[in-house]
Amino acid sequence: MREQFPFFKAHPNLVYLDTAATSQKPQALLDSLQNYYINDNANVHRGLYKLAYDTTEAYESVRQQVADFLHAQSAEEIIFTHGTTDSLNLVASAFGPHAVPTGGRIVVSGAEHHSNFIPWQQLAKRQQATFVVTPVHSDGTVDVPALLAAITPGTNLVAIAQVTNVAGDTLPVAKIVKKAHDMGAFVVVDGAQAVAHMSVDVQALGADFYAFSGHKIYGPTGIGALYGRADLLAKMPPIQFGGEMISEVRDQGSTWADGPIKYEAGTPHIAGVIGMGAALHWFQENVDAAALQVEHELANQLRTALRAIPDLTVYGNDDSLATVSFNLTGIHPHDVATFLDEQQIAIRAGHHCAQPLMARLGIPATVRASFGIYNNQDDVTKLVEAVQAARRYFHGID
Amino acid sequence: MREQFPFFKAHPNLVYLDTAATSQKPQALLDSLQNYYINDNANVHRGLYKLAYDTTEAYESVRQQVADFLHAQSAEEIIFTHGTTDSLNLVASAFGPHAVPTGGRIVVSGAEHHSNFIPWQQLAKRQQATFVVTPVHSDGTVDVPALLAAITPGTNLVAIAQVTNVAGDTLPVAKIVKKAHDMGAFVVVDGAQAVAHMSVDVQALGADFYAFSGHKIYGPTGIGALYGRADLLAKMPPIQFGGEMISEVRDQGSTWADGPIKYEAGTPHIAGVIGMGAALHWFQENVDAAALQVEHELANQLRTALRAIPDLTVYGNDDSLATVSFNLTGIHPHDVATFLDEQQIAIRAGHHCAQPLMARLGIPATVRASFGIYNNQDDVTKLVEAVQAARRYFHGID
Amino acid sequence: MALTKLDQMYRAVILDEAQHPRHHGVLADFDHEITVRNPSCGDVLHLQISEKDGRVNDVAFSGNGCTISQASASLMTDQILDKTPAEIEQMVETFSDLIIKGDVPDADRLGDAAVLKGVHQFPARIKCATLAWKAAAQVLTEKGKTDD
Amino acid sequence: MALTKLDQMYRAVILDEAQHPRHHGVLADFDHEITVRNPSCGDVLHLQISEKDGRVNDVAFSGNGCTISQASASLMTDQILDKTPAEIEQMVETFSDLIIKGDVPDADRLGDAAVLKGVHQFPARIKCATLAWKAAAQVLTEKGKTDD
Ligand SMILES: Cc1ncc(COP(=O)(O)O)c(C=O)c1O
Ligand SMILES: Cc1ncc(COP(=O)(O)O)c(C=O)c1O
Repeated sequence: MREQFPFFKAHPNLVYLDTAATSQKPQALLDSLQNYYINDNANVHRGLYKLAYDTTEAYESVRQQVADFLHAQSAEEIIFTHGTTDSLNLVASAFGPHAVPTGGRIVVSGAEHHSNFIPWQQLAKRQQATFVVTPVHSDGTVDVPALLAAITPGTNLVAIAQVTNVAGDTLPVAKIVKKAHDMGAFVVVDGAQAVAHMSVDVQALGADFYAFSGHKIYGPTGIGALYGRADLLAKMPPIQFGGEMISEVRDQGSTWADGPIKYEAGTPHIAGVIGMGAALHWFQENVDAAALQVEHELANQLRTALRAIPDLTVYGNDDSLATVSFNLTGIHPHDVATFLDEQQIAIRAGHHCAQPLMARLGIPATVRASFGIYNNQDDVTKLVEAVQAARRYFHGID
Repeated sequence: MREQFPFFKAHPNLVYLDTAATSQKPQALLDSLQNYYINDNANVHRGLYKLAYDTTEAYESVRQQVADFLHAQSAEEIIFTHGTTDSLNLVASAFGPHAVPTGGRIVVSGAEHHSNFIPWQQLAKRQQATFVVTPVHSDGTVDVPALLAAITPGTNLVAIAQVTNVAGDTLPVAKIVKKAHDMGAFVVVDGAQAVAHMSVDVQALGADFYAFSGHKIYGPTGIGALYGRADLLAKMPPIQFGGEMISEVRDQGSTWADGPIKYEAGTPHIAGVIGMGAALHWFQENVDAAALQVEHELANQLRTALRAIPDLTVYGNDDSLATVSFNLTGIHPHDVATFLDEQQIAIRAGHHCAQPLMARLGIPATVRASFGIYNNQDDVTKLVEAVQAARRYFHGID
Repeated sequence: MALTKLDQMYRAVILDEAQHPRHHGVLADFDHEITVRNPSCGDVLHLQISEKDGRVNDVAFSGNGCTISQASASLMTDQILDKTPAEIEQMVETFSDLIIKGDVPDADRLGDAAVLKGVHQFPARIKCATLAWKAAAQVLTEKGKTDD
Repeated sequence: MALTKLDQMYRAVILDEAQHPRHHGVLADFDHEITVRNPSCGDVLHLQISEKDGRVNDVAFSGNGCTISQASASLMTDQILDKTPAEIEQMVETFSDLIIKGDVPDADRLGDAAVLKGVHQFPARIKCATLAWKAAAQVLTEKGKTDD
């Protein structure tokens, strides 16, 4: 697996444990990008010449591919965006005011990433809606019963991650959706940390909207997707204007194209779409359930080993997927990160764009190690040893 | 020059005359993208480890590079966007309501691309403002005196292309800005068709905002920039939320980061930024005023040769830059495009996202040939011959 | 110059059809009306149909478009005369298939319109050829819905 | 393990300074107050300064941050006592230079705080080291402006 990633040839001694921030890229993606720019580069949706036509076909075929990947009903339900953040903001801006009336109610978990938190907070502000942030457990995982209880009659919208980005816990989305739908609320699911680590079926989940980023699933930067149920997209006005998203433009008024391109104003990130298609194809060919299970077990091994270290708090639990957060008592996560970096271990330290969660846990930051499909036993061993060394170093134990 | 573009090795017989839609890419860009993904791939603005830090530095250094390229006062005035359309929509959404009060007045030329037209039309609608679309000449160029005359006291915002995308004419931006500023109006300049064909100095122009796309200046797709005068950006709220654009996130309210990252919610298109930097660097090293002059002369040669063909209307004039639009009487542009495509000439036929201009000219579409730095005499000759052949073919002259 | 493919699409009859389209204009009286667009190229087609005893008894189109879309509209309007909506729906499917594949067993159902099959070698032009046909199917089944 | 670079940054005195910071807390009475953040990592620093006869006569900081930012705040607060705002501004510039370059001619102006120069080998940590100093310069020159 690892040998398919040229990054690791360039960095043979690096222990990369920051896949939750961004994944490394398989050769298949690099080849696809080169091939696009060398052989197929043309603008889409406008050209009558063959090159432009073929590129448009390739571009649109990725829409079908993403639909299949998420088990959507049709390609018409897939909007290309610039990433999860862009997807979630699109829903908040375009669908939000439709879903949440003045004085309405929005519920989010206390473990959401800023990208699935602030758009709803700001929507609530605009709509003078109640913004409910639900409790978390002391290990940073979402308190699911409390979340379900918060979804009361009168709730209009629920925004949750399928997998959270600090504790790595997986939310029971189908159950949450059921409750929300029973109460008449829409559910927006942030799949940024899910798609690379589990198989996703938006119809089985019942999600109304589902967002993810290409760069976190071995794809290129600057691209992502939004799934939206067809009947809901039909109600959603565009929020960016220009280029091919139109039907007719008159001086004093315009009408919009049908379908997802209504939301894709301007020249899209064509190489990004093609590249995301190549990455998803690579992923589906190379990463099966067994491989994901190995990844999950590495994370669990790490959690177990870390728990054996004195004065160390591990967030998440053994159902958590590929993300492991922890803290050494009395040692600031930044200092740990620098120490590990000196030993060629790339991990993240900080609030992980989850300040509401940090506030709930009463901590400023955590150290976070996250796994990708290229990590191995050796990476776990090196990290554990280095964490032990960091503890000795900063506590002056020698 | 041409040999620096692998696209032309892959397509040795193709006459590519659609650079106004998107440019082909120099080897330097391809190398930069590969290098990024193989050696430097890490998320920006968050990582304490060296790889992430270095990538952040590289990312931010492109901001300075773009500032220098546009002759902005500082890197703080450069926002990375997904392209011209995204840049213009950002201004319309975030600055528009500040600039244009209820009942205000917005002026655009009649030759604007949809991306610099609909955002203002929709803003006018939201603000119940008067939306003035100014006249064009019969050759599709902007009637500058009429535009200047439309900028009356009470005008709040003027949106114009520096170079238009159908007739290729260059607007006297500095003069328009002076009039607009005298009347108390802000000026937003669409530089999509300008940056690759002339040198741009936003301070000399006096532009309040200036937008362009990377993919039209030999750079990657999915990336662009917006210049905004520092004092105006300071007044502009963010419109997308999440990730690193924050200062502090509390449950019921958030504060924003200072500077351009306030508008760059989510993981940015890092490879795109790095790639755009490489493309601009390549451009500045390889394309001097003389090379641009040659490009301009090719366009003029084409205009001259086309004017000699009977029943053929050429839009634009000899001051127009690298874009040449024309129509053969009685032959639909799409048919011309297909005919030319069969002879391996890639040109565009359509409304070029300029329906308001098409309406003014009373035509549904034009044929458009546009030049890049890799075109040559031979391309002009082949196109002229093929246009003559198309005329004979469709008019049944043999 | 590889004009063979071109010639297969732009048969003389097609060029002629586009230049002298049948049923071009507007009806004083009609039961169905629709305006459709090909947004990527700006083509507009306005179609009116009048029905009598469950069959199309008059039809007219206007708007603007390329040779292919005009010829196709002209041929389509001629072929749907005296047909029932159900028959027309089937014809539209057959036509779509023909234009995509270049050959279908039941092409003769399309009469003269089958001459457009050369379009299949120009995938970028398929939408031009099918615009009028899809409009007819839409307006006859969805009863006058327009896209505006 | 290449801990030499690390050791140069995390000198015993720095670890100790961070663990037992001076002037940590709040003042009952103060002339200037500021809260600054390092948004990329969530560090927060709250700084209060009291002035007398044009010189800093008391100072306190609170908030949270890493070893480097805490040690730096502690050393800074100690060094600016009895200095004028103009002197402090110069010190902040010198400190910034030192942390970026690792060495500057006038480093002795910084007293004990010069011990932080090892940070220059860790560019990702420069912001941690300079946070408190920039806050001091800002609050003393911009008279109490906060970032919220
Ligand atoms: C004048 C002009 N403005 C705006 C645009 C939109 O640029 P983009 O599609 O890269 O957002 C274009 C190109 O399509 C253009 O030519
Ligand atoms: C749970 C979660 N949601 C949203 C995001 C935002 O994704 P992006 O930065 O790709 O827009 C991230 C990653 O940063 C994430 O982990």
